[in-house]
Amino acid sequence: MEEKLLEIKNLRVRFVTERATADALNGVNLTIRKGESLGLVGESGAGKTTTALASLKLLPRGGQMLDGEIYFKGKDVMRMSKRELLDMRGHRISMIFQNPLTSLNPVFTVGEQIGMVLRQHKGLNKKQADEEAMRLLETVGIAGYRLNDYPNQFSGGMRQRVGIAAGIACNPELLIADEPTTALDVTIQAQILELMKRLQKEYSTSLLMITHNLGIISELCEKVAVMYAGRIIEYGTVREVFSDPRHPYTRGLLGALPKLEGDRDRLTAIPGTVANAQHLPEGCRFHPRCEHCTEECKKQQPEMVQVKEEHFVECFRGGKFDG
Amino acid sequence: MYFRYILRRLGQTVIVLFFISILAFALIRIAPGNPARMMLPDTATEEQVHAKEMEMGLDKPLYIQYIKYIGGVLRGDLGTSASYQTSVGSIIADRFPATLLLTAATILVSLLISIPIGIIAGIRQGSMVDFLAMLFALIGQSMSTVWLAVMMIYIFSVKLNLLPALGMGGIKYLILPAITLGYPLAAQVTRMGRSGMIDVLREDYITATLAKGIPESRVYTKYAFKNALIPIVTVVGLQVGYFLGGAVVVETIFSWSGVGQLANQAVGNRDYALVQSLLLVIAAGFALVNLIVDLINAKIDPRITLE
Amino acid sequence: MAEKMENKSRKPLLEVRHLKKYFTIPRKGQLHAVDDVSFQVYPGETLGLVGESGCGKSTVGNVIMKLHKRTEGEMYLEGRDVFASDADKDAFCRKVQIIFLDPYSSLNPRKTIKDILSEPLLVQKIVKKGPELDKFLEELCETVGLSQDLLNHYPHELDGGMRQVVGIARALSLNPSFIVCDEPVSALDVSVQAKIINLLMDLQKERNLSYLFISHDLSVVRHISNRIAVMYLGQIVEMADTDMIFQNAMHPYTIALMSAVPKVSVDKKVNRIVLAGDVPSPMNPKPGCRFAPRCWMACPECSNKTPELTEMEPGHFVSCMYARESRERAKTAATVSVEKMMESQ
Amino acid sequence: MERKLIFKRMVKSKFFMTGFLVAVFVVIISILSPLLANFDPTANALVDRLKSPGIAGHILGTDQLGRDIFSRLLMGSRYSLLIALVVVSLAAVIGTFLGLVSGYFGGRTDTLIMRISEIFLSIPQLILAIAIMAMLGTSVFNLVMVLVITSWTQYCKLARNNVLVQKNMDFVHASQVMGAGNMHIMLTQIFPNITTPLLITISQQFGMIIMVEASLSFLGLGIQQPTPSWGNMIADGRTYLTTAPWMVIAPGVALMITVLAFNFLGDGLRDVFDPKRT
Repeated sequence: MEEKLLEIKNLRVRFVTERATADALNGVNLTIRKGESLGLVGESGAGKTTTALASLKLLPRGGQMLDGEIYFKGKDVMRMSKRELLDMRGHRISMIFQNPLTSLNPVFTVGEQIGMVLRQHKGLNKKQADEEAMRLLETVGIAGYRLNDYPNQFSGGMRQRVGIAAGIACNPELLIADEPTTALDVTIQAQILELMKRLQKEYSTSLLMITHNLGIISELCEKVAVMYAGRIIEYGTVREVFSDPRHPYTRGLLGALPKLEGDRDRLTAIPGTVANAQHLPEGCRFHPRCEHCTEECKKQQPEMVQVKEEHFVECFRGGKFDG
Repeated sequence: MYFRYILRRLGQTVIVLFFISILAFALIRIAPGNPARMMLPDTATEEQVHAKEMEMGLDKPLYIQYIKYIGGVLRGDLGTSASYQTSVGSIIADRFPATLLLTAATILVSLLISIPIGIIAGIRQGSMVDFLAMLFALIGQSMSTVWLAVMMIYIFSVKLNLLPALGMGGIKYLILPAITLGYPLAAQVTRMGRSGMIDVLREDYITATLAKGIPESRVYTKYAFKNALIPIVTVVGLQVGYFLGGAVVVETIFSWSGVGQLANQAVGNRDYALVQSLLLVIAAGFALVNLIVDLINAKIDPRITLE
Repeated sequence: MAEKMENKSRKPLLEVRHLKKYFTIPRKGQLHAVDDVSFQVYPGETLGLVGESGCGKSTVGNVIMKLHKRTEGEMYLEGRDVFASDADKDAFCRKVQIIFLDPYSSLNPRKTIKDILSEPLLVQKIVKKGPELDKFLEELCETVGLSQDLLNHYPHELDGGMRQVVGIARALSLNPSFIVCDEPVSALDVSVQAKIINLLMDLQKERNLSYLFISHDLSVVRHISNRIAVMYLGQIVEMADTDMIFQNAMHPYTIALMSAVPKVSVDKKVNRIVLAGDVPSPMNPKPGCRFAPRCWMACPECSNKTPELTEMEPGHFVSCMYARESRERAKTAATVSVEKMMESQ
Repeated sequence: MERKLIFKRMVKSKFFMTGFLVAVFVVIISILSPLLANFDPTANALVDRLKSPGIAGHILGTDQLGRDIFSRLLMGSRYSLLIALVVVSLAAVIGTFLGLVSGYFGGRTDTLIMRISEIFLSIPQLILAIAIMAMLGTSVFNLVMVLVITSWTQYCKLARNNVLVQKNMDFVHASQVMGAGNMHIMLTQIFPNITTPLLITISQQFGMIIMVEASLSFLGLGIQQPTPSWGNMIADGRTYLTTAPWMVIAPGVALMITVLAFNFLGDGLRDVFDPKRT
């Protein structure tokens, strides 16, 4: 087994707002090892982004960490000194955001936005940072002379490339990509995915890919973790999970997806609606929507069980359903 | 890009000035009574009135009258003041430096005070500092210039005898009028700085900057600050309108012999030629300030020139 | 699911001929959002309109709904000219309706669900306020599976899927025969999306509805459509029966688009054609094939000659001069290099 | 937004509650002023001139003509509030209507209305008001007209900006495709969605108009003597600042409290209805 890079233990996060209290994360356990690429998949509100932001100790206003531990290379993130924290952010772990239109500051040049990371973490001066930023732009397929252009002069796809360039600037050990292609068109998404595949090879960075798109996971990742209502409910290699999904939710998700090949059977929609973080059900959070629900499911939170060597599922029945 | 924007903005300013001149022109003509008589002292004889009518071309169509008027304005001929019996242009030119000194000094000082207060209040949203800053701003917004001016004199001149109440002179004379004039502006800027900062700090790109490991202090002072400056600059442009109006009251009360005091005197003396020209000059000054404000904003925010 | 239709023998419900919509952008020129688009939709059929953002697919829907004025072109509903000066506008409203992309902005936040659903009935004076209206709404709710308790709620109290059901109910309230579905599931999560797709397909069967299903999602379009039209920069580049287009795509853009979609498969091998650059804007387009600048099999000729939409096999229209070679050449087409990416800027 | 939440925020907002309660108080006082005033506000009594507060039943003293300041203050409040009410109502109706039309129809109508409002916005409000009042002469009618002319642009701009956002919302499109008329859409679909920002602006403009009216009256261009107004009372008192400061302090405090109340109210409303607040 490779060294553990990021380890999240029993993470619980609550958002308290005027309107309501929402339990975004309810005991997340997740480990990413060196060189691994892990896909974190789930529908909106499942807690994917919150998990990522919590790992960087960047929870938005109103977010409280109720419980749990986060370790980066064995160090407790919550107890890091200010310097260690700054060194982790952007240098050891970097993050690419979902919406390239809002995640770049419109009043600074792209050169500045890539350069700021280099100046902060690599101690480069302005000129060196510019040169390096230019090289990074070219790596992601943008002509270097556009260094002094502003984000608004780029299309969405190119802005996301800028985001990626800033993300890989310090050759981080872990790259967190939060739905990096969701806001983009299919052909542009393909460009970004190909770019990320190439960078994965060149930089040997570990990857945490957050997405709701199962196709992207199956292209980019080796491992996958499925999230529902603030918990990881299934975890394993992509091959295992996608070919033999065990959790009723994962099964539902795969069945609900219209396909590009094969027959066009009626989609199997998951009954009910996505669990509301403000009023989470007791016991297994999926039980109101599960067709295999038993009395036990309604009362108790199931534990993660191993079903195969690299396949875990959080279900009392271990994903064994007859008929 | 920026150059083209300057040109476009200059063009717009010229159009605005054109409309203002029409308004100033129309003002004399919509007023009840004979426009020519209005431009002259009350003592004017029938012959003088008749001569003035000819000079203004009142027997000709309106557009010819306007062309005559605007031609005069462009040549620097604003007419003759009825009460001062000299050219309006020279009277205004005499008074102008005093107003420039007062307004420039006031704007500068109130910005230097209010921008930091607003920004800090925005960063510390919900704290005591924020509450006090908001209170400062709301009271400032609600201070009638008239009342504030008289109160300033009452407290600092009459009661405490610290500062001179009336007239012009050294910096001592500047303090009371400047505070009176500057407080409402500072109040608005404080509010805008606060809400601007709050909005900016909610943006994704700020989270992204923090995720890059940039220290919070630098994120606030360098990155978020520039974004927050945009609404601040805009509000300064808008507030200068109220500000110039306030100058009339403040200059009158503090006997500051600037353009504002002149305007009040002109109204009192029924010196319509002077009123008309003052309207034109003050509005032109306002247009100029707005031009400068927009050019500054375009320098801060590249989106303005790119679109 | 989608049985093949014998289109030839039937009359189209809606026919669009040479539709053009240009927007004049000050200081920049003409934006050719829709540039000569023609198609027919038959009773009970779904025509999928697929393409990337800016290709004009939503504009087509908006022009059909008369939310935009057409620049040129004709449109016939049941053989009658819709744009004719004596056309019955109310009759058109009752026959043709639309479901919108965003279930949040499509429902007025200040109105209750009941207000929202009764508005079309009251505007069209189909029923008056009172018990008659209540009965009407009751039936409507039943049709789409909406709990009647929700009638007195406000939109913000409903989740995205439920709101979209309200949007569908509103479109159905006038009992139309043709519905433009403008990306109705794009803003929804997968599990909810499936529910809405199933609902749309069930309603179609029950009421013999025709859909123009606009979407950027190939797999959704494939699932729901009988026929598919692929749009690029304001034009239809390929149109055919769903199975035909998925098995035998001929336009190089369609081929690239299909290969671009990440597939859920255990097999990691992807033979993908990556298009360089971004979708250009349809501002003052140059003559020649619009796809040529990004095309992986473009020849110099392509930028001079404008290809026509031609029938390559029965019911399969393609607008490419090299359509017959495209599949063969796709097998050897390489992924674009970084250098080419930069050139294309 | 949820009604419950709005109510909760209203009660919790210090600014809103203070503003609301004080504003209601001021309005009630001014309505009841004929009953509360213990002297004729315009009657001269030179024997009683410049009496300090509390003497001979003059709660707030008398002015240079021996008129009772408390009574004048109350009557002045009627003028200030009534003028502000009329001006704000007229300007809000005219401005909002023009803004709605301008934003909804766009094109030439929009250009025309926007050009006109730009001219008015390009001249400082008080300066324009002074110029017009000087030309037309002083009367309450002229005063109201001038204040409307110089303030309708606020509502016009606000309504137009909001309409531009609203009219591209799909619920407006939905009304259009079901054959609803433009008036129906403007009034029943769009207007209800702009009432909140309108309410905030109205409440802030209320304070603003009271201040502008005071400034004009102070300069002798607003309410004319002997009719009392807070502005001309301050103007009167200015010369007696050293001997009879109450002449200025009483109307000044009244003015400040009233304006402050409406600004608090407006600001509180903004806070209460802030959609971005979590």
